[in-house]
Amino acid sequence: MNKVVANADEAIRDINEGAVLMLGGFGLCGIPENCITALVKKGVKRLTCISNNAGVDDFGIGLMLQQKQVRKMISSYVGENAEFERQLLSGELEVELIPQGTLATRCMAAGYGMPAIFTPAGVGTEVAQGKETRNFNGKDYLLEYAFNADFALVKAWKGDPDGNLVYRETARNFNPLMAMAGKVTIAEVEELVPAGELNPDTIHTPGIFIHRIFQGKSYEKRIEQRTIRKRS
Amino acid sequence: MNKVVANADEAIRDINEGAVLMLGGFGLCGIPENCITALVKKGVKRLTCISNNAGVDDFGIGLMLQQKQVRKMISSYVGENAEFERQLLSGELEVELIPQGTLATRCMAAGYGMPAIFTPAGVGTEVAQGKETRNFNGKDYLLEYAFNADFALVKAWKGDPDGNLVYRETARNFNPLMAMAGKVTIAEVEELVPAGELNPDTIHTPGIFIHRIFQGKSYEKRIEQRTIRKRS
Amino acid sequence: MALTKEQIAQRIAKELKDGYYVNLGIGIPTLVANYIPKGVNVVLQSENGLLGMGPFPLEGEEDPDLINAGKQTITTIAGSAFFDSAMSFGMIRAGKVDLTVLGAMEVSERGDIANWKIPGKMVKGMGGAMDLVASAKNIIVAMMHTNPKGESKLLPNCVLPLTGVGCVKKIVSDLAVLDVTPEGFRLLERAPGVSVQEIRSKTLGKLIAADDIPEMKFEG
Amino acid sequence: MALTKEQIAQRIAKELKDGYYVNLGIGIPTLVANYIPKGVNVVLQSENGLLGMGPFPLEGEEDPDLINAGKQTITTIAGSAFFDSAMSFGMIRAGKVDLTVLGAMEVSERGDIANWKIPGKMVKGMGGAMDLVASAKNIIVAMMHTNPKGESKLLPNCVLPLTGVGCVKKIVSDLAVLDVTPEGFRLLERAPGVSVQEIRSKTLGKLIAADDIPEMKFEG
Repeated sequence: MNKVVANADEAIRDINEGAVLMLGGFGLCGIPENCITALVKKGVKRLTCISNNAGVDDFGIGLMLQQKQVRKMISSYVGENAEFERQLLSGELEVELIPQGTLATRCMAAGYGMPAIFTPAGVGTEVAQGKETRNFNGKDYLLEYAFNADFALVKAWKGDPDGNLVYRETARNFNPLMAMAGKVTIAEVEELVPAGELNPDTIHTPGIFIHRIFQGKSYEKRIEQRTIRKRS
Repeated sequence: MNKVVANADEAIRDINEGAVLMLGGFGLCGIPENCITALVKKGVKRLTCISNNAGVDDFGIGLMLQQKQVRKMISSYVGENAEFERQLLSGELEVELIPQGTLATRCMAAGYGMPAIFTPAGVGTEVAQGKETRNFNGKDYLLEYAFNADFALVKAWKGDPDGNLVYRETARNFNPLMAMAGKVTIAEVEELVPAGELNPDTIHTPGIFIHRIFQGKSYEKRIEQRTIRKRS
Repeated sequence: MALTKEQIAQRIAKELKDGYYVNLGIGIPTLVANYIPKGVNVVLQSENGLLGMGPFPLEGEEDPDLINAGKQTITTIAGSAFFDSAMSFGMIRAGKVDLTVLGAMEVSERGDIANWKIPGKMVKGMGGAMDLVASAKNIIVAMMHTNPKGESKLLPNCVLPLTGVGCVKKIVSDLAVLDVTPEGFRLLERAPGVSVQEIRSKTLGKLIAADDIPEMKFEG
Repeated sequence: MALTKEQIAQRIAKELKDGYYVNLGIGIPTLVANYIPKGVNVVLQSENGLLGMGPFPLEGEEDPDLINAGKQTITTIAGSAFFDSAMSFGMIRAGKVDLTVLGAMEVSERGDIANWKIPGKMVKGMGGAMDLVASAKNIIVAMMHTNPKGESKLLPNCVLPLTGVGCVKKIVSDLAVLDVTPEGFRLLERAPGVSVQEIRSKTLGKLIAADDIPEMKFEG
């Protein structure tokens, strides 16, 4: 089943104004660089972006923020981004902050056809405001709903024409969860391999969840905090 | 972190009368053969077994049924087992049948610290009796609780001393889910390899979920339905 | 003449569309895999944890770690993937499987299905059937129109314990192809040589039949 | 004399037990990894999807695909495993992580913690902190006892928006080690040369102190 498209432009062709997007990645690690570049080029506006972070000023989702393409961010952590801060304080940008595990699990719930999940994260805090709380075995949990996203944009290390995906190291993070959760899921990969080349035991995302796949190009894979130890 | 024990007898030493067990496997595929043999040898009784199937008369959980060690089975499908049928009809054995996806997801819920999940499986059927039904977006779902198991017994292909596990083909099935869900999880593997030999990107069950691991022996891996096609 | 089981499978195979992910139940549904039309690419999902199920293995190539939901030895195809049972039923629950084909003991005119339990007789369990029927976007039932006593299995209401409610979209029986509609069973095709009258007499649930119901055609 | 950040980390490291799975937050908690006692085997969990975090890489060996929750380049150790964010927070939620060490802006005498938001200033978000504090079996907070103005951060009630309720078990500040008990903060150890009186004066929440509070000792 061939789901290969030529490039990012073709993959995102029908992402239009007002779409709700999921974008994989943690910090700048494992983000769909090619899709973001294509979205910036297309200039589509009023997007809602569900993504753990919002990039930095000149990379990742930060590039879309610079072009004022984002109406609302749903994230767990949005530091390290001055333009983000400016738009938030000026009221141009709406932000919904949710606990990181809740974010991950609401993606998984969507992918697994579960309408809602229970988590203790945020009980007794402002995150719980307006949410249903329920006690199980003496502990309180919040009811949190599955996300509903028009498109999920994910980045994998390798993929095949069926859409089977393999991620590398901590670049996995939210990608497999969002891959399952999009109404349409677009995967960009560093290496597109022929069907049958990936070991079926080691596939992280089975192709059934993927609608379009393409081989990305010119990955920068920027490091956010280059930290090293001294040679001893 | 070395979790290696010598053998199945040592691994199951503290499984005592009345314990609630999870046993991985689908049919006879991927079942913890060595642990079952050790349980039969130990002769521990009044066990509750959560397992998708109940083995056949002379293999798998069927061996424990022959010795009348099982008080209650929680399964999705229990055909192919005459002794099982006899004990059920005579009232010696209690059986709770639940949909296969519900079984899997109640294991996952336990492993992921979620007290309950919602599933549409069984709505409008006798499975729904006495259960809470809730409507989300026009569709009814049952509230199903996470399992609570004293021990999970799982079978993997390869494992390392930290308890990291890799499964093979469809012998994966319920094993990774139950591995996460036991208060104590015991893993038997066909091949115990040194730490660092498994590729960290391809580990199915991270070691944090595993309490004891041992290299099993004399795997029979019986085939339940040998089905072949003709050479053309 | 009533269809053989092979012909039922053959007729159902015509419902497959290119790009479908399909779950085939045990029995007649499994046979559907033998009749996938040329040029139609489908991927078979086996709910025990496999996408991309291939044919049965050659003798001597059976692998005990590689079975389908009917516990039969199978093979994989290029592009297959293994996963655990939670992900398997996750993709089922999320509607990623385009078509589910399964057998039934009874179907009601509202699309209720009973196929897992006969009270008083041995209960084997529902396996994955309740999950599949509760979530599948498109369910085709492969069944005999009547039981061995000649009694209709297409009923106003199911008598046996239900597997799912209002979920069956289409039935291919040995006598007919029918859609389940808000008005009842709508007859679409007859088995070769089987009259509308015979179908009507063997359908206890409400049957809607136009004057002119075509016969099924089988090539080969 | 108040402890340095390194000394706070060093003192917390003494709480590590052999076989622990540990999650270390950003800042002082990260430094704890440098003081793991000899003979104590712990595995570090990074909530972005890694068990078995190793030290920072050597120059030239940084891998952009391999970072910790603070977005720093790291390495792995033998026996490490990668996983997705749902499994990561699954293991956290299920209590598989034995110890969580994190920083705080405020802690209340009932163990409430505030560490994610200062209203009116920039809000960066809670990241994984709310998940961690809601589920961890054992939480140690690494913090300064007072803010730069000299005001106590150990309070009867948190003033800042909460991260979690009644979850902190132990505090290691620059001045003291304290348990959070149903009766309030229980003073266990003093920083070298810091008096109980000084600690009492800098602790706004209820403080319980025996007559004889030992000083912390640091080797090396």
